Amino acid sequence: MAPSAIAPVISAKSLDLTFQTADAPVHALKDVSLDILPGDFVSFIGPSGCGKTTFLRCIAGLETPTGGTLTVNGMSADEARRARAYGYVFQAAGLYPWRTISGNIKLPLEIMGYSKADQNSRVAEVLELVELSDFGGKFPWQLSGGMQQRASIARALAFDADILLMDEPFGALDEIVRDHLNEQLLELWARTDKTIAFVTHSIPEAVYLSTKIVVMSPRPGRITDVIDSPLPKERPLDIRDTPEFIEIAHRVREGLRAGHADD
Amino acid sequence: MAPSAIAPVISAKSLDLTFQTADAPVHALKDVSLDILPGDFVSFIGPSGCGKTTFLRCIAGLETPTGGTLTVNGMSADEARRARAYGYVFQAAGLYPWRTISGNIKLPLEIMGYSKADQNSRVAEVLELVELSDFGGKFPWQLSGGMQQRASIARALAFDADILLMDEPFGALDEIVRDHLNEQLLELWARTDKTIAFVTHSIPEAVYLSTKIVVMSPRPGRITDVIDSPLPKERPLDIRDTPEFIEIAHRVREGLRAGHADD
Amino acid sequence: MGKWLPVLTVILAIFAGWYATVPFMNIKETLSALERAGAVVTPDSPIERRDAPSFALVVKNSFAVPATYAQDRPRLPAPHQVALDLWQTTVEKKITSKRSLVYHGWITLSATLLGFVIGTGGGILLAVGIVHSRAMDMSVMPWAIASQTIPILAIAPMIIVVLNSVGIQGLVPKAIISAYLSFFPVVVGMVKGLRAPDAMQLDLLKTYHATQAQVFWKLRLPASMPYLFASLKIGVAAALVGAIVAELPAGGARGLGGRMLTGSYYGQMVQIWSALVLAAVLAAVLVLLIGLAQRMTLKRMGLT
Amino acid sequence: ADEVKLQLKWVTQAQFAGYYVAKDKGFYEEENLDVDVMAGGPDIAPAQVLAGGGADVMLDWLPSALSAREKGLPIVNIAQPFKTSGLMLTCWKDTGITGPEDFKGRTIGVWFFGNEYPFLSWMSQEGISTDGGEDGVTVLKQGFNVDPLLQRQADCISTMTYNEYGQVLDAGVSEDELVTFKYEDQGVATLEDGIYVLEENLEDPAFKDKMVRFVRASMKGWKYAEENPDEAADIVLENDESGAQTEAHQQRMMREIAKLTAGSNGALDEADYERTVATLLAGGSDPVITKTPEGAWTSEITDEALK
Amino acid sequence: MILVFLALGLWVAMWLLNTRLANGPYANKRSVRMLVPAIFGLTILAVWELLVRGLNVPMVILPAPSQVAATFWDEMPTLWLDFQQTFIKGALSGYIIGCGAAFLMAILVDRYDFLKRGLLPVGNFVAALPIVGTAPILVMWFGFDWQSKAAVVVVMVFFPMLVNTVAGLQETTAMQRDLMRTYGAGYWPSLTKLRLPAAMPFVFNGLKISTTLALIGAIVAEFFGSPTMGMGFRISTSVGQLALDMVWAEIVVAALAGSAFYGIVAMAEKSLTFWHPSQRK
Ligand SMILES: Nc1ncnc2c1ncn2[C@@H]1O[C@H](COP(=O)(O)OP(=O)(O)OP(=O)(O)O)[C@@H](O)[C@H]1O
Ligand SMILES: Nc1ncnc2c1ncn2[C@@H]1O[C@H](COP(=O)(O)OP(=O)(O)OP(=O)(O)O)[C@@H](O)[C@H]1O
Ligand SMILES: Cc1ncc(C[n+]2csc(CCO)c2C)c(N)n1
Ligand SMILES: [Mg+2]
Ligand SMILES: [Mg+2]
Repeated sequence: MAPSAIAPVISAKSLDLTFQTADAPVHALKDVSLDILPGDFVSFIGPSGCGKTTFLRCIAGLETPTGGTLTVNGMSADEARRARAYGYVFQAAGLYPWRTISGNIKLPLEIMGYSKADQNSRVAEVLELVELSDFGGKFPWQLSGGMQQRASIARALAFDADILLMDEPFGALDEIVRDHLNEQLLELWARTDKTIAFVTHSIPEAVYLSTKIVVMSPRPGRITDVIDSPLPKERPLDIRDTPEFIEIAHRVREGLRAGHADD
Repeated sequence: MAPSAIAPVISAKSLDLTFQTADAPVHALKDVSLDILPGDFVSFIGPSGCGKTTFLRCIAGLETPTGGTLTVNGMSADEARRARAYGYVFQAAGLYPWRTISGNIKLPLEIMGYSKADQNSRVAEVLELVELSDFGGKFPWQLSGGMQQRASIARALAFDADILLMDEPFGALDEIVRDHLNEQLLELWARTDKTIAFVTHSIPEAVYLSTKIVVMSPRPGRITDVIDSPLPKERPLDIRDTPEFIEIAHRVREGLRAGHADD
Repeated sequence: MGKWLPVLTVILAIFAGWYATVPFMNIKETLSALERAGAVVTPDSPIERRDAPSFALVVKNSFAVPATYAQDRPRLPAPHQVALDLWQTTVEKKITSKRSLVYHGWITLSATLLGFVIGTGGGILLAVGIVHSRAMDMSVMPWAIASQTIPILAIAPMIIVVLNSVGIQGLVPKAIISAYLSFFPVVVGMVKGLRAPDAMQLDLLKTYHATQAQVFWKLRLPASMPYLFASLKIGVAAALVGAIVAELPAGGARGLGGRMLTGSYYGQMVQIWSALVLAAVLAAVLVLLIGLAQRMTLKRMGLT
Repeated sequence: ADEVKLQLKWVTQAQFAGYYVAKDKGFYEEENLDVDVMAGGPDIAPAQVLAGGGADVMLDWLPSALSAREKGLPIVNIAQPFKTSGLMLTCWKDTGITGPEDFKGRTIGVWFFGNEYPFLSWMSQEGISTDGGEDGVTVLKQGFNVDPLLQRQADCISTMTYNEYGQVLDAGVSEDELVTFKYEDQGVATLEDGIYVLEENLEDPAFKDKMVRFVRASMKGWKYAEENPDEAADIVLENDESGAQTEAHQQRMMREIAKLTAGSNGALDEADYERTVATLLAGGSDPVITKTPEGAWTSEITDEALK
Repeated sequence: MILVFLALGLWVAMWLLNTRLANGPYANKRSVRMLVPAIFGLTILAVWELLVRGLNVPMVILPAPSQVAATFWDEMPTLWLDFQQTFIKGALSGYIIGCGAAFLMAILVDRYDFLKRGLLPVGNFVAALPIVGTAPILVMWFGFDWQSKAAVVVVMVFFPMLVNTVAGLQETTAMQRDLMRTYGAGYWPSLTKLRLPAAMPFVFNGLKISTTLALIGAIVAEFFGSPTMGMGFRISTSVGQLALDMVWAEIVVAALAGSAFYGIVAMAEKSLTFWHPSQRK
């Protein structure tokens, strides 16, 4: 890699993905190019069905692009997946109902062969982080939707992956809890230097969290705007009332509206 | 009824509701008193599990309060239900998968015995309203989540009920679509003079839509604040940037935060 | 109390209906017997009686009704006759006696249990294969369905003869037939169960780069538990039927199937009914036990 | 001791008393034989068991054995302990049936599973169709018991003198309510319950010797049973695994069976054989066997055994 | 012996071919989806033929498929007669009566909770009655002809169908039911517009299970008494006559008829419950 610039963690070049369905093929991604640098917090925003999830899944090696190139940590996405390069938080919590919350968080640790003692200390640590320490022994259905979502975030944080892929992790939460978790996530990100790719529907959330906002538009899914945020890394909640914030939010909203106009 | 004031459409007095569960009883509503006047647009906001849905279900006669009195259109809630006094939009779309979109919207009309011709014209009309005219013949699973939610709104609008009960109808939608539907709903409300009870998690949405905002707090669910909105009935989207709007939103946020502090 | 009232009512209604039906079912033989004993019955020709409706016979010969409940070879035995026979063949006989239904029940039960173990084991293995191999999925499933359209009673003797000729005798042939009947519901249920995890649950493990074995043990198997138990319940009942069916041609005529056969052979309807009732009780107990295991397992898994 | 596996034609009952007695009384042991008597059942075809190697010897009726032989299964009768046929038709007298000519238009229960040949041959000799209708008889595949007669679903049913006929009487029917047609009396009797082995096995001298001893001991069993019917019935009861047989029933059966075996020393009577073959060949359009069988029986074993 | 090895070789080869096809690029084509099971079935037949010939299995134990096919062809009229007697008269009428009665009963049971709590446990009990015991009784009651076979079939299919339909009628979600309540809908509208459509996948489950049960029941009941025709009659008589080729020809008829019956019901299911997740894609 060129010694001049920092090597990107995730690098997509003219990515295409077409789903073959029974009737017409669906062009989920078309000519998507994007570099994500180490320590970036990138938000993806765009109308429903524009390919946000699909793009995240490509990075995770869960979907195979039909065109273009994609590298993750310098490897192919599939190799990166095998190397357990990332933690993934799905759009829904997706906890296994037959495991307790602790058991769910332990799942990846068991699979990756962590020692028993290590497993326990890590579970305790991440439970602390998402404020569920008292609930480790409970089963998922004994928790409210928001708590489940937090558990699923803890599950993705329990093992050491430099990359965190999060697909609308806070979609099901009410505004207050959401604000709180946003703060927490920012803090975690600042502390651990992870690279985060984050899908959301909420413009304020995207602006508040990200160093880079990617606006997408559908049919076929493509990137219509990439906005670099000038906000500082330190972000109190009331930064949302500053003119810079409102200015970026406005630009994002405009980008989104343009995408919708196609319909 | 007292001739002096306008008679409330919905009137709750010290409503209590306790669920008997296997272990401890759950106090979902405690001493809830509220009058909703004809033509009111009342939003309910509050943390998850505070009893918003439960209160709406009481009004709809789907849940029986364990204490207090509740009248709807001057009758008991159950009588009002039998008299088909309201349309209800559930938190999830809940379309019947074996019926097309048109078929689903026709369902209440069939049950209430509208004529075939009337059914068809009404279906066409509400499909137009929610911008799904091209999708009447599709089955629910062939539509995106947002479209399904719009169809379920159309279903509640298809027959003539003066009261509309809506439980987080726009929860699953992205911001742009949501804005659009908010505008439409306001327009419909202004045009038809319906009385609307509306549950939401979004502070801006509550403030933007309502004539009255009811803030609730959990364990047990009770009303902590009722805010009468001074905003005019005519509301362009950019009213959200006015100081009055921000002021009310702030008050709602404070009320909510107070509720959360109990946790 | 509230739980038992409806069941008791239905059982009572069944018994009432049963008692009410007995005279009509048994009237013809009863009248013939009474006539032989010297009674005057109308009409007095057996052939006329054969062609007369039972209802008319009962009405015209109402004096014969009590006798219909005490027939030696009834077309329909009265409940108390069955109960009495059950009492005599279970409680009053030593359980090692060949005349004890407990003895025969045990013979059948042992074949059932062995067959059930073989059948479920095979069924689960087949389901695992079907879920993991597309080739197996596509080729085996249609034939598994077709296999169930083969009348087992028709090939049971052949299976027994073939196994006999390679020196396998006794419990095993019966167990194999019983397994043949019980494997299918298990295959169908387990294929459904092992496929129950949704795409997202599978994707989650993919992000961990879990092995096939890990996916199986940590996801597919636990997710299939409710399905497994549902099919085990059907499977165990099928295994019992299989064991009974296998007893017909197995020779020796031991077991509940043997009782039904010999009962039929000597026209001992009461004996058939006793064996039937015991078989049903056995099935009910087995299903109950599986239900118990189900509740315990699911509870430990936090699934209830 | 040499092992011999014997496949019976039906479930354990006095019909097979000779073999159980021989085993119980140690007659087989005296001949240095270890005999495994395997009960049959409604769906066990003894010839099939024999062909599959599951048994060394089997009991069968000659018609079904000859038919199997024509189907390509080379089985040979080596002894014939039953001299007389016990097969008969039992009819209600009040149906007005007095002779075979009255069968037309009636419903008759018949055992199948290879036991139908005597009946079919008889009917074709009488020129009566078995396809139903006015001029023929309607045939029912009779189940295991005599209920079709008792319940008048059939006008006549097949019975054995030693078993089902007794059951009809046990049900309270008196003999003068019934008319019976013994195949023996009608001149269409066929040989029942003979001892059969696979032809190829007879080429082995050791096997042959075993069979000689087996037949000798079995006949000793039969003669003992004839003389001690009640003891024989008890022995049968002890060997009954179903626990469904009763003493009275087996004792009566033993007495009737004794009448059938009485005339035989084990050797097949060639005249009876020829009569059976003639009956079967005479079967009109669809005879049971199409050509005179060759080598379907041998006297070698009985000659040796009865020396 | 050569034939035996040939059989083993053929088995391996065909299995590899099938694995190829199933994992190949055209695996989702309709033709391939039909081809794979067909290859599997033909392989079984070929292996069977080779083994029977190679090991010299006597015809009276197991006939070769070629013999069965020949008999099938020669005995077509008899097979057809038996098929009509057993399948059309016995199985089909019993199936229609049994499933129909169970369906109506299920609606009653669903309506009256008392019945549900009383009848279902007792029903489970009755469902465990083995056909071996019920068939002789029903033959005695209903005579030797197809009526008794239909009765056996009714007894066999009634409870699987009842249990499935009842489960189906309860399959609606709380929200779907609440929706009906918001319309103030009474019993009948909510039955016809909600519960019956929602029950359809379960009803079809019951109908599918019942197809094989019906056929087996009708055939097996003939073992306990029958007129001189019918598939069960022919099978048991032919075993006694050592005509195993005829036995297998009847079994082939049973398998064909059973699979076709199942297939038709499955097709009806596909077209009527197209909306259910298990039928999509
Ligand atoms: N497995 C699939 N088969 C066919 N089409 C698919 C598949 N998965 C996704 N699609 C289509 O690809 C497009 C992009 O889907 P994707 O899930 O990436 O959208 P999204 O941006 O995540 O939307 P949302 O905000 O609703 O989650 C959609 O049109 C969708 O219908
Ligand atoms: N059927 C029930 N049985 C027992 N408890 C119930 C039941 N329904 C609701 N609850 C409890 O009542 C309380 C209020 O629930 P409700 O659904 O009204 O909350 P909500 O305000 O609508 O929450 P959300 O924003 O998550 O929809 C909760 O604690 C919930 O657990
Ligand atoms: C299904 C059936 N098949 C054949 C027979 C005939 N059978 C074989 S041995 C024997 C003598 C014993 O009574 C008889 C009659 C039967 N009874 N039932
Ligand atoms: Mg998505
Ligand atoms: Mg709610």
